[in-house]
Amino acid sequence: MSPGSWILLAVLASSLLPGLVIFAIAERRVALRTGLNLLGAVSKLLLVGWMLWGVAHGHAFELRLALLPGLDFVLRAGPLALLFVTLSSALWLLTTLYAIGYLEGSPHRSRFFGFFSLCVTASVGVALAGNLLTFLLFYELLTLSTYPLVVHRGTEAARRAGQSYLAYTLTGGALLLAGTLWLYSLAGTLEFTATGFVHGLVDDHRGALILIFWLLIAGVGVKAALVPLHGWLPQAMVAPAPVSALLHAVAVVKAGAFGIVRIVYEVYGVELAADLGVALPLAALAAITILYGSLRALYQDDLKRRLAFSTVSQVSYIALGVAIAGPIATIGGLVHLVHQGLMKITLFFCAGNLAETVHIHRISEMDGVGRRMPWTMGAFTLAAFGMIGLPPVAGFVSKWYLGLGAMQAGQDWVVLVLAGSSLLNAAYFLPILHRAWFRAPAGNGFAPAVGGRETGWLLLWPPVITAAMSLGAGLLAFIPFSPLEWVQFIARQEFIGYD
Amino acid sequence: MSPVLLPDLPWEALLILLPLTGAAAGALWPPAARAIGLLTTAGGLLLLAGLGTAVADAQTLRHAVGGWGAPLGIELRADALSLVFLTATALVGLGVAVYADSYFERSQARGFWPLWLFLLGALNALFLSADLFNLYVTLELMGLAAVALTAFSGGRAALSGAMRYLLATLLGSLVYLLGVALLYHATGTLDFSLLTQRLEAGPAARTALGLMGAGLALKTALFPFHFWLPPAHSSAPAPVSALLSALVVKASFYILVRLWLELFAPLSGLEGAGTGEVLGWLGMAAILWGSWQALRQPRVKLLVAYSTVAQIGYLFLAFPLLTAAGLPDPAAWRAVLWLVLAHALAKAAMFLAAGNLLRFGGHDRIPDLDCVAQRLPLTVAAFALAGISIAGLPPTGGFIGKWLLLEAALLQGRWDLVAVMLLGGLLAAGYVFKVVGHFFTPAAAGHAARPVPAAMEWTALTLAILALLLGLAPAWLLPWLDLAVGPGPAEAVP
Amino acid sequence: MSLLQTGIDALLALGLVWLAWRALACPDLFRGIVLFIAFGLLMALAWVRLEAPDVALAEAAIGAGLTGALLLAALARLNRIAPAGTRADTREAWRNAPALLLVLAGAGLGLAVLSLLPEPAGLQAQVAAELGRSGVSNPVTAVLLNFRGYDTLLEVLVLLLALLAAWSLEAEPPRREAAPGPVLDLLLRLLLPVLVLAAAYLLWAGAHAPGGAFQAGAVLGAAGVLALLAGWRLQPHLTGLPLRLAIVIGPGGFLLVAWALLLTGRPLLEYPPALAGALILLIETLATLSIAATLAVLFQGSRPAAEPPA
Amino acid sequence: MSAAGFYALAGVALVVLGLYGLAVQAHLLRKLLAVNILGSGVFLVLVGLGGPADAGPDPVPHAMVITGIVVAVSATALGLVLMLKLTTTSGRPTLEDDAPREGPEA
Repeated sequence: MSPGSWILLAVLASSLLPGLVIFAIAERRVALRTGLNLLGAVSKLLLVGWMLWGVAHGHAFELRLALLPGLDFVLRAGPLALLFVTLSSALWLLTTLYAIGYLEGSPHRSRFFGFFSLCVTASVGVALAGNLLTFLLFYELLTLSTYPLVVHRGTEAARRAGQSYLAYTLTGGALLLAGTLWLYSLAGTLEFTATGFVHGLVDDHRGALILIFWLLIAGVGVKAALVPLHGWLPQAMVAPAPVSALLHAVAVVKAGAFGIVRIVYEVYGVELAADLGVALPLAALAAITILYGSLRALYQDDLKRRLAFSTVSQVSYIALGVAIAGPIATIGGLVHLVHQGLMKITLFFCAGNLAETVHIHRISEMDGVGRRMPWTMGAFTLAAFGMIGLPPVAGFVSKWYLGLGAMQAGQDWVVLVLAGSSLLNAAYFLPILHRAWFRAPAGNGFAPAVGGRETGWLLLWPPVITAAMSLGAGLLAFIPFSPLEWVQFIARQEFIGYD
Repeated sequence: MSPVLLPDLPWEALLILLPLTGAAAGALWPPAARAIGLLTTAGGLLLLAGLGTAVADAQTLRHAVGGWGAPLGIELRADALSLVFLTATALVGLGVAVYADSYFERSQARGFWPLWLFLLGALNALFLSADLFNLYVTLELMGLAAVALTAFSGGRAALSGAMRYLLATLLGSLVYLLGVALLYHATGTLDFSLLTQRLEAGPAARTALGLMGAGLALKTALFPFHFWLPPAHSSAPAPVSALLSALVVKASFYILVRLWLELFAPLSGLEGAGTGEVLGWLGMAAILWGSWQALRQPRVKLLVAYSTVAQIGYLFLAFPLLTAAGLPDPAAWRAVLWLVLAHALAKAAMFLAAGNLLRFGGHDRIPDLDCVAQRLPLTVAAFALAGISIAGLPPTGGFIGKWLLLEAALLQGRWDLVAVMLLGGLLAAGYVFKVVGHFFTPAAAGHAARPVPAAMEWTALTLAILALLLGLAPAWLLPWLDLAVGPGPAEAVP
Repeated sequence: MSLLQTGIDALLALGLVWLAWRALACPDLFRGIVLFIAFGLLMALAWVRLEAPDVALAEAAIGAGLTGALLLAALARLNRIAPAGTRADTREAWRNAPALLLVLAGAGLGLAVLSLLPEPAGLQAQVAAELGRSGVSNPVTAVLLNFRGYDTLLEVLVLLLALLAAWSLEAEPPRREAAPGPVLDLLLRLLLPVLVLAAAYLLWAGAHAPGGAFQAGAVLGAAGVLALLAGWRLQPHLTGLPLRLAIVIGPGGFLLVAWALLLTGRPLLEYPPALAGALILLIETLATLSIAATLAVLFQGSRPAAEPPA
Repeated sequence: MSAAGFYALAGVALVVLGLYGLAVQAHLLRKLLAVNILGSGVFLVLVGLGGPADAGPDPVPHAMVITGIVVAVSATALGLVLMLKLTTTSGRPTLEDDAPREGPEA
């Protein structure tokens, strides 16, 4: 165990231990539970901050425990891992606050927050995994710890959504397992390295490598909701709003997208992926997903379903950026991992607020809601602009780099996809904004605000903060430690010679 | 551990004598049966620790019963392989004993303890025996104890299941004995080691091993000989179901493994490939058929019982995996032993959890489980954790076992085995989560609920957690298994 | 070997198969059981022909005698529970499918047996060499109680287990049969001492001649069965601990001997040569008692009436 | 063929008969008879194969058969008790052939 490796365990423990303790806490001990939650979330953020500082200054954090003969359990904090860890940890804190407000007075909160913490532990593990086996362990753990949250409401619809979630993700897990084992039997190692570890096999096992690539991509593609593996995501909308935030922004979908990044860059390496001829089909698949998701979103009246299909579309930007395989596009894809998280979590928080405060679930019921809930709808509007890609919100930065990168790599068609997608984004977001701000409320109007506030503080602040962060990530994209700067730092590692 | 801490005692003999003496004492004086039962079961764990230390020093211990030695006398043998099965027996046995203490009413408990101690003694004796006929006697002792325990609750389903079980187990033992008869007359010995030296290929040896294999496969409930298992395992009282699924089917499997590794494979070399292939196909069929049936069951205990049919299939997937020299592949067998341990712990936990559900709601119909996630959280956690291990999902013992077996199959290019294992894992996840899903939902009709004693919840959970911890400790445990499956495992990496 | 002897053996072998076939195939269950008992007696003859007198005694007493008694008693009870169930010639649906398969398997088995016949291996020499140290001169008893005494320990435990299992099921409430006539009673009073003497002789003789604990226990058990048939019952004060003691003392004594030997630092069940004969006799005596008690109680089919509810 | 050979072969025949009876007879008493006959067949093979040889009969199989006979009577006794109890609860001395049905555990 190298010095400093304890911090990797501490980062995991900061959510794992509170989670396990919370299971045992009686339902009514709200203060204790809340305290534990916040203690865990804040200490995780502090630990992550420390690691960010260390990694930026050239330190390496690695933890290695013997698991199987020749295969270790490896945690490693590199720049790429920290990108995802930071996103998850920061959003976890906000989501926890939001969930405390959202679930106030509802039953089974100990169970909820327990699994919530496990989920975050698993997604941080996914980020920190130093080899494919460790990745697989946490990836499956993520599936299992999310399931109780999806079925949390205990309704028949929730049960079915849970069934469908597991059917998709566990099948994906099995494919990932098959690919991992096959790769291991060929390569004898599963260790992520900056330029991939399978170069040596390309002469003898070209066909196998291609097949393994698709097995692995199918495995992580389920969580990343690549078409046609996306079916579980819209169904999972029956879960409470904080869970949706978790699925779409903090953990699950992101873990899938992050897996694609790991596989393309650190298992195969971008050059080999291009050489094997798998990068272009992946890019095409991502492009199809982008357009398909947007098209489907267009026809959803249920707000959360529309947002879900929007996620299907937006997450594939990451895959697209990665698959284009040029440094600039990579920056666009990776930075979108963060940007999409910030913007989508804002949207889901707002949707939750609408449902919780004025009982609106459908877009057709949203007429005039902007006046009743100006802050909420303000945040929503900002995030929607970001999704469409309007400057100066963060989404613009992602799309700019994606487009630029695609042209640099000679893939001009991507620009068309981006443009089409932006149009579609506008087509399904702008009508919502129009209804909310410019139409009069139907019938008797909305339930009146209590105490002069549009909703509880714990429900209001998280979306406002994440909206502000989305804006900040766009406006201040070039200051140190901004997502964009950090991603460029990563790109310098993944692409030798990129500066 | 140093030998200073543990004196040099005849651990093998004590492991056998202690529970059997306890059984006789319990029969003689029923009011003391409970105390004797609990103490004896717990004492077994200590004796096992002693035996483990001794085996760690000497690798293989032999104990000539009566002082005669083979071939005239019977020999006991303790090595890493027997230790794996003995460990599963001791751990599961202790958990089930504590559970049973709360499960049975006082009047029933007096009958239970001697029968359980007979079963425990028979299992220990079986895992320590190196003599083919002695194995027959231990098989019968174990079988009759298991049948008696199955019928114990006395319901119609239990009686019918027990009767079917009795006939199957008697048939299996007798067919095994017929094989023993042939082997004895072919070689003039019943001792495993001597047989290894003396047995020569020929129609008699082949027939004998075929008969023994068939008899044991019947007792292990290998597809298509599994017909007796679901009725018996699903209708027995929960602690008994746990014992039957976790341990009793493993006992006959243990003998099969011994026969295969020590007699059959060395004897026939590559010729054995055909037999191994057949067993592998049956194993695959068991996985698919058992899982599919489990998925269709309307009741928790039946579902868990069919899951056992499927899980037994995994144990047979090592038979077709041979090294280049035509010998059994140590890497595959290591994986199978791992699965034996993981399945014993997880399946026991599942049956105990199912027993809690049954006690709580008075039924175990899956769609009518009523919000038990809220009411019996420990039981639900036990069932889910154990189920995750059964489905081979990380981070559990079941996952490690499946990984090792998949790895062995892949290195030999056996894609059929790989595909069936992956599919079986998915089906297993399907039937486990079919139950788990209903833990959260309210039932259509409310009904009375009986309290479940804490000991029953905690024993189930403890066993499930042990199955989980098994997934975190492979580096520590694998050397033992390597010792059990013979000369160094095939290098995992080419 | 003379032609006559060969003829007898062939006839006996055929007779066995024919009786077994009839026992399984005849429509009436009662006849089936009677034929099975006849089959057991013929088996005993076969054992004699195979120079296995110890087995012949065990077969006659246990295999044919007591098993037959158990079967008949069960049939009688079955008649009371489900009168229709005893005559029906019930068969599984797939009656003829496995026949051909079985014949083929049997043929294969027969070939394997034939391949071994010319020069079967055995342990005669080793047994003969060590017989002097075994404490008895009957080689079968030496094997049963000394060379493979461990098997026998487990075997008496199996018998105890069967009884405990039967008790745990409480087949039916004990029931007063009509008292049999005085003739049977008188007959029993005459026969009982003879049977007890016979058992004692078999037990004693086992050391050097055919006989031993199982045969003796079976004969004594048969005496118990006759007593039960004659309507004799244990005094209520004897049905509790005393009866349990009688049942457990065989395996229990065997186990105690095993513990005692272990405590002296010997391997499991290694008798000191000087004490071997005495220990074997002790074990056999206790086993005889328990076997007799167990078989008689199993015949009665339920826990003796006065047993306090456990 | 020696006399012992007849018995060994008769043993094989008894095994086959026992198997057949166990398979096709539905009545449990019959099934128990079949198991006993199967056992007797196995015992005959065990001793018959040893046969009277020059060195005299081999006592080890004899001891094994005596053990086997005692085990058989124990198993038969348990089987009969089970059969009676089952008949008391179900009214029929047979096993239901259909798959186990839904129903509460007693």
